[in-house]
Amino acid sequence: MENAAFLPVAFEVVLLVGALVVLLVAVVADRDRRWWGPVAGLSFALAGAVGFLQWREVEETGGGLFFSSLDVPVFRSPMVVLDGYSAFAAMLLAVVGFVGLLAAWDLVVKVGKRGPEFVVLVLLAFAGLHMMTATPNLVVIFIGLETASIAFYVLAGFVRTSEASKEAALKYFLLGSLASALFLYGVALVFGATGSLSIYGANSIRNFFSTVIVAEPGILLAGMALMLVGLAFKVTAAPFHQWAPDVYQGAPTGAVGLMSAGIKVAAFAAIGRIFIGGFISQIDAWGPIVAVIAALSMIVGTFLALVQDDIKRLLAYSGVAHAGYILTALVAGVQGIGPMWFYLATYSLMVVGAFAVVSTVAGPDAGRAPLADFGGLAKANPELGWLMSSLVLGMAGIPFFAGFVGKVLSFTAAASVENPWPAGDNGYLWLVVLGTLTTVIGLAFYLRIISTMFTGQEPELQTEATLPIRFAVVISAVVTVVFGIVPWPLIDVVRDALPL
Amino acid sequence: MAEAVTFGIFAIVALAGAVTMLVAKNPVYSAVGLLSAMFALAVMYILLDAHLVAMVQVIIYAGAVMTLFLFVIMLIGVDNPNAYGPRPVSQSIVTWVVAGVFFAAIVLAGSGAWVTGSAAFGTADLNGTIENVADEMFGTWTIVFLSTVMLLTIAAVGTIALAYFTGADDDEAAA
Amino acid sequence: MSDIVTVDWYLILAAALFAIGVAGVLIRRNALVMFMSIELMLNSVNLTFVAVSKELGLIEGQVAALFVMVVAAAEVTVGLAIIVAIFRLRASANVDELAELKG
Amino acid sequence: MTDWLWLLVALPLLGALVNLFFGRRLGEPASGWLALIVVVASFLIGAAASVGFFTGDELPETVYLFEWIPILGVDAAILWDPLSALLTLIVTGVGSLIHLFSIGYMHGDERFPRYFSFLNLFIASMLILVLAANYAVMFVGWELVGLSSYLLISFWFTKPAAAAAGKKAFIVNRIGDWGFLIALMIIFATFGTFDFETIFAEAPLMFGVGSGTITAITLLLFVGAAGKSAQIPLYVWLPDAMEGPTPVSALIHAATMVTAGVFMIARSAVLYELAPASGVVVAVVGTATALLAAVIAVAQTDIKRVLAYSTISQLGYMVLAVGAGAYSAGMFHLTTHAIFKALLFLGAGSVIHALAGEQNMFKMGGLRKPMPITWITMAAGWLAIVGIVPFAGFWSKDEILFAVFNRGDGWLILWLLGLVVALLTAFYMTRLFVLTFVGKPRWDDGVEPHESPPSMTIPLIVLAVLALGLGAWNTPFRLSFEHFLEPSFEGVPHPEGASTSEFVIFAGLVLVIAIIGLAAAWWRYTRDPLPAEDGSFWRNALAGFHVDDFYGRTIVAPGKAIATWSSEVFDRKVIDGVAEGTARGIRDAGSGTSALQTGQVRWYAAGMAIAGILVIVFFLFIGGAF
Repeated sequence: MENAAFLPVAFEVVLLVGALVVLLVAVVADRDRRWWGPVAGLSFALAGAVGFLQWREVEETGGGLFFSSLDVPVFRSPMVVLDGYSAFAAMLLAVVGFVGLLAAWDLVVKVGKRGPEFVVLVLLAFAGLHMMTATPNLVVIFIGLETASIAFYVLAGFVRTSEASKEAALKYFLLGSLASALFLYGVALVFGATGSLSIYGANSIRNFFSTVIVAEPGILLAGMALMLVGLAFKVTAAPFHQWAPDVYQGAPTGAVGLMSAGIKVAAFAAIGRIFIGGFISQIDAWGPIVAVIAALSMIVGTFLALVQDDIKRLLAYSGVAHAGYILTALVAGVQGIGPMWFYLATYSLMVVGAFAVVSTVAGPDAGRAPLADFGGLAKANPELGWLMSSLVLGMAGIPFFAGFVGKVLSFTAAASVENPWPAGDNGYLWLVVLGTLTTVIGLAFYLRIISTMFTGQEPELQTEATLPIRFAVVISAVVTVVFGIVPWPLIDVVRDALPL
Repeated sequence: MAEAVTFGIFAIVALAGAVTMLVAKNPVYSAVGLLSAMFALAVMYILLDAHLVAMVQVIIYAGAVMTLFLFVIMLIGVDNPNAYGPRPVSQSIVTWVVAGVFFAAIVLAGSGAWVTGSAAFGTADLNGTIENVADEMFGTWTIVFLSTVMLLTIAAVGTIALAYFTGADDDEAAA
Repeated sequence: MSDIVTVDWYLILAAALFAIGVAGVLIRRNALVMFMSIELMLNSVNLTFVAVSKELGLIEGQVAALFVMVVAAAEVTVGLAIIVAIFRLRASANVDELAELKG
Repeated sequence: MTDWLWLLVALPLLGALVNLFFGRRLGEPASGWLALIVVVASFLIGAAASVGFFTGDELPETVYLFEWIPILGVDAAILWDPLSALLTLIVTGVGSLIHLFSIGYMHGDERFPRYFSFLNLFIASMLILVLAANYAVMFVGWELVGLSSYLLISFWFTKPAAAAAGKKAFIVNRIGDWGFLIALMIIFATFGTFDFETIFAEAPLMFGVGSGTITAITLLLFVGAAGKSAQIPLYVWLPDAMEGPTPVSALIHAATMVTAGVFMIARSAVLYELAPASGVVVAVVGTATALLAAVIAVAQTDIKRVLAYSTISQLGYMVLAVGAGAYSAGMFHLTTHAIFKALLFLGAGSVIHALAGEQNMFKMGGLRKPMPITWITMAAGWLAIVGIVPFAGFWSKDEILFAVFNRGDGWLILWLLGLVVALLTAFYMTRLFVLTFVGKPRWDDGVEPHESPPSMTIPLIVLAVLALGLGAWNTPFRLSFEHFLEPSFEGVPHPEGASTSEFVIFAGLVLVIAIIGLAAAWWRYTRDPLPAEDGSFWRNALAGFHVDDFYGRTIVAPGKAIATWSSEVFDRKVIDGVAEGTARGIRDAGSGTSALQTGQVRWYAAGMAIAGILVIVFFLFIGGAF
């Protein structure tokens, strides 16, 4: 544990340093060469390496809790946690950030001299996202959430001349701030109910639950409810999803992939950390509600995706449905964490890859992206068509694609636990059945994307992807296919990615 | 007793300020309403022996943030209330019902006990002096304190990206 | 803390302020005032933090309140920048007019 | 050395990926050279690793790579034995030459790097197939081979014929894959594993000769093999597949992909030995295919189609051999055929290239003079396939016929038919050769034939030398090929050997027959280069005896009719009533809900607040606060 004082926060530090380098050099240096791309890519690569080192450290020592880099010994509650959970999140976020930045590169080129600002925002946003996963402290989770969210509000409104982009930014900002406020109120109420802001440590929520039986759980329940609402908003779970289609559609296409994938990874990780790490003893209270939210998400996401004519909206609604599938895993408690990670790891890359393709066809700074524009894509550029098809099939959950494995894992987890409300010992079978049904119905709109690409007759669209985009798409397609065929290595890894 | 009176007065001030903010047609009045609510809260903090928080509340919120709000209102102009047209009655009803039910739900939840946390780790007579807060802030919370640099950088960079550059800096404008 | 004004009163006041904030977001059509309502909500959360902090004798609550202020300040900056940017494009802060993206 | 075997697959795969991404940046020759280098590297690794098999010092080995499907106990593993080493060398060796040839042939194509990317992918898939240590991995390779051949055949997808041919190859192969897949299921149900080693060790212990299960497995496997190796009735995709670039034809249809089926049967030799009935079916289908394809080949006018049918015919030979239990004879013919058929295809490619895309043999003639290298090398390929001493084809073909003859009884009929095929082969190949190179030029005005560039002629020369000399590997006087393969066919009974003198008599017979066929064709086509070939035989044979048409009427048309009927009657009545109603209900539900998506921020905020309150109340309710 020689480097223990630094390693737990190294992910954030690396990204922060990368961001500051870009920022400071951009003040004095020539802004025409786009040197900031490699710097940001390198930062993400280093951050990924840090994640790997953290993973190794956890494997060797089991990780632990840390107060601050100064490590003064007299504290009641720790601020940083290093465990398989945070280390896996670090690796995943680094990959998503890297691939997402590749996918956004067209947009970075397009925004010209504002490129450094874009890159800095992305780097800091991902540092904030990782903060959410690597802290036991609820207030710090809130700070991380806001760090990422504020950066994403700006990214959504990055295209100066587009009204759609501005509308998206304002909607995202107002609703996102409302959700953050609700989450924070939940934190405050939980603070009152448990006397702690921290999940682990001496004076902690877990400690509280193991020593005290709460006679009047009202405030505690309200606090948990408000935190769940805030995070459900961030992961676009229904009925807190309404912002997502509008924001995805209006925001510059190049940035949507990394925004939506990044926030989903971290917010789900936060849900897992708080509710499974902290409130596992209260699972009888929150489990059924998460199940209902999951069910609503699957239904709303699937049915609304059916009637969309804009691919960005369609992907947004499909994301709502996917949030439902991931929440389905979480109702299983600790057993659901592995499936959640598997699903997040594969789905986040599929999203980034799919939006990279959309960004090529519709333009990186475009708002709307009508599905009809994809007509004939597979004819004009068969490779892109095939890659996009494999991503879409992955999302649809066709066997031999990663999405299928993710769904199976998630459903298996949900089916294996006891269903507390309405009481029964048959697991969340109704949820699993519903999930299977919506998966089947969902095929309709996923296949619609594919058939549009292969049959449409409109060869005048932009079909030649730039090199970074091709990279992003192929990486995500390869992940989708490889982990669809050979999922076990990843399953083995996520099995160890547990919170302390 | 003095505390009860002080609390009563400033609670009314806070609520009145909040309601003013809510109903005032002119955004400037809304801002003033919010400002008075914030001052009232600063008094509450003093009642709760959170002296530093009270001070920061006045400096940051009442001072900086509200000034920024007023500044932006002045910048973009106070728009004509008539431009918004009459508000449908249904919206008002829904709003008040939602807000009322929300408040009722929280109060109901707290009706048994508002604070159930264990005080085993607490200090009997907590005094939020600068010294006490600083001990905590620069002890346990150091790393969090440092991490706010990201937040502030994002705020600065984001504002610059949104507002500072001219359109000619973009490729699309140049092309 | 006196026996008359218990922590309950502070928390009920905070809940009331929060509810007013929610109402403000729902009913006001001016983006700036909606945003002010959100600030009010954050303030009421701070009151909750500080009150609980006093009740339990835990200074963390006050520190948390200070951090919330930092976050709010950052949020205000960016939020106002977005509102100004929108105003430059369409000279209105009425959010009801911003409903091009829907369905 | 076996530690490095994974590179065999990894290198071409890497080449494929690099070309996919950076191909355009690498530009025209560079991407081709890169693709060539990785395949050559694979070849060298394979060669180095198989030295031990040639010297006889090394034993077969299973190289474990990683766990793939633990639930089914399937690992990704390489079975490195003489059989897989042989196929590896063929695939990478012939593959390298074809890459080299392609660099010249594809010159100027705008999707040049993409082509090489696909070519490398094909090599990688083929290597997965041949190196597999279990049926599951083999199936993955099998499917990947299908995919990459589909990509290559329809490479010029803007040409409708190419796109259609790709589709046809894909569909027909799916039928075969279906058989393979069912066989896999039965295998797993029976043995509880896909692992070759375990299955082949246990099968003789669990089942007696003639067991029903094994017969079912082997027959279903043969359905798969028939799809890939173009046997009756699934051969129809191969002639159409000529629409792809010519080097692709050489690679896929001569050297590698079509041999997959034969290889698979040879790999499963232990199972086939337990199912003599399947062996008979295999042999009969093989003979019938050989005969039918040879007859059709006689009448073709397109040089590539002659070679395509000739390939089918030769594959029939190989299938006959493995059906008759003469595995090493089959594999030997596979090896020599890979060489000389690749040579013939590349030679044909060179000719077509020179004549600016002309493929009709009746518009060729007299190419001997402008294309000396192509002419001489093609002659080597021609003599090899016809079976003239001492070219490679002579030795391998004789060995098959001899093995079949030695089985006696009803096999004699197959042997006789095999002789007929040899006669026909000699005839149509001589026809091809004469029409192309001998006689007076008949090419169109304005075409100036020229010799191809060195990158195209070098592979021809190398292959020609091999076509001449490779037969020496396994002559009745020195059976080193059989010894080489012995470790792979352990536990498989050897067909009875015969004395050398007997062999010489039979070989002489075959040789005489070949010479008769050759002479007849030579006589006919040197006399009158444009004989009136419009009798009913010629017309029917040219049309492949209307098999496609037959399939069209019996399978495709009824299928379409059923589809039409179901869409017009069934759909309108039933689907409209039930499914459409449901679908409309779903869509309406979607539209109804999407009306809630008004675009109004405050509306969304209200939704959030109301839902949030519900969540709080729900929480309080379930948590027992009330």
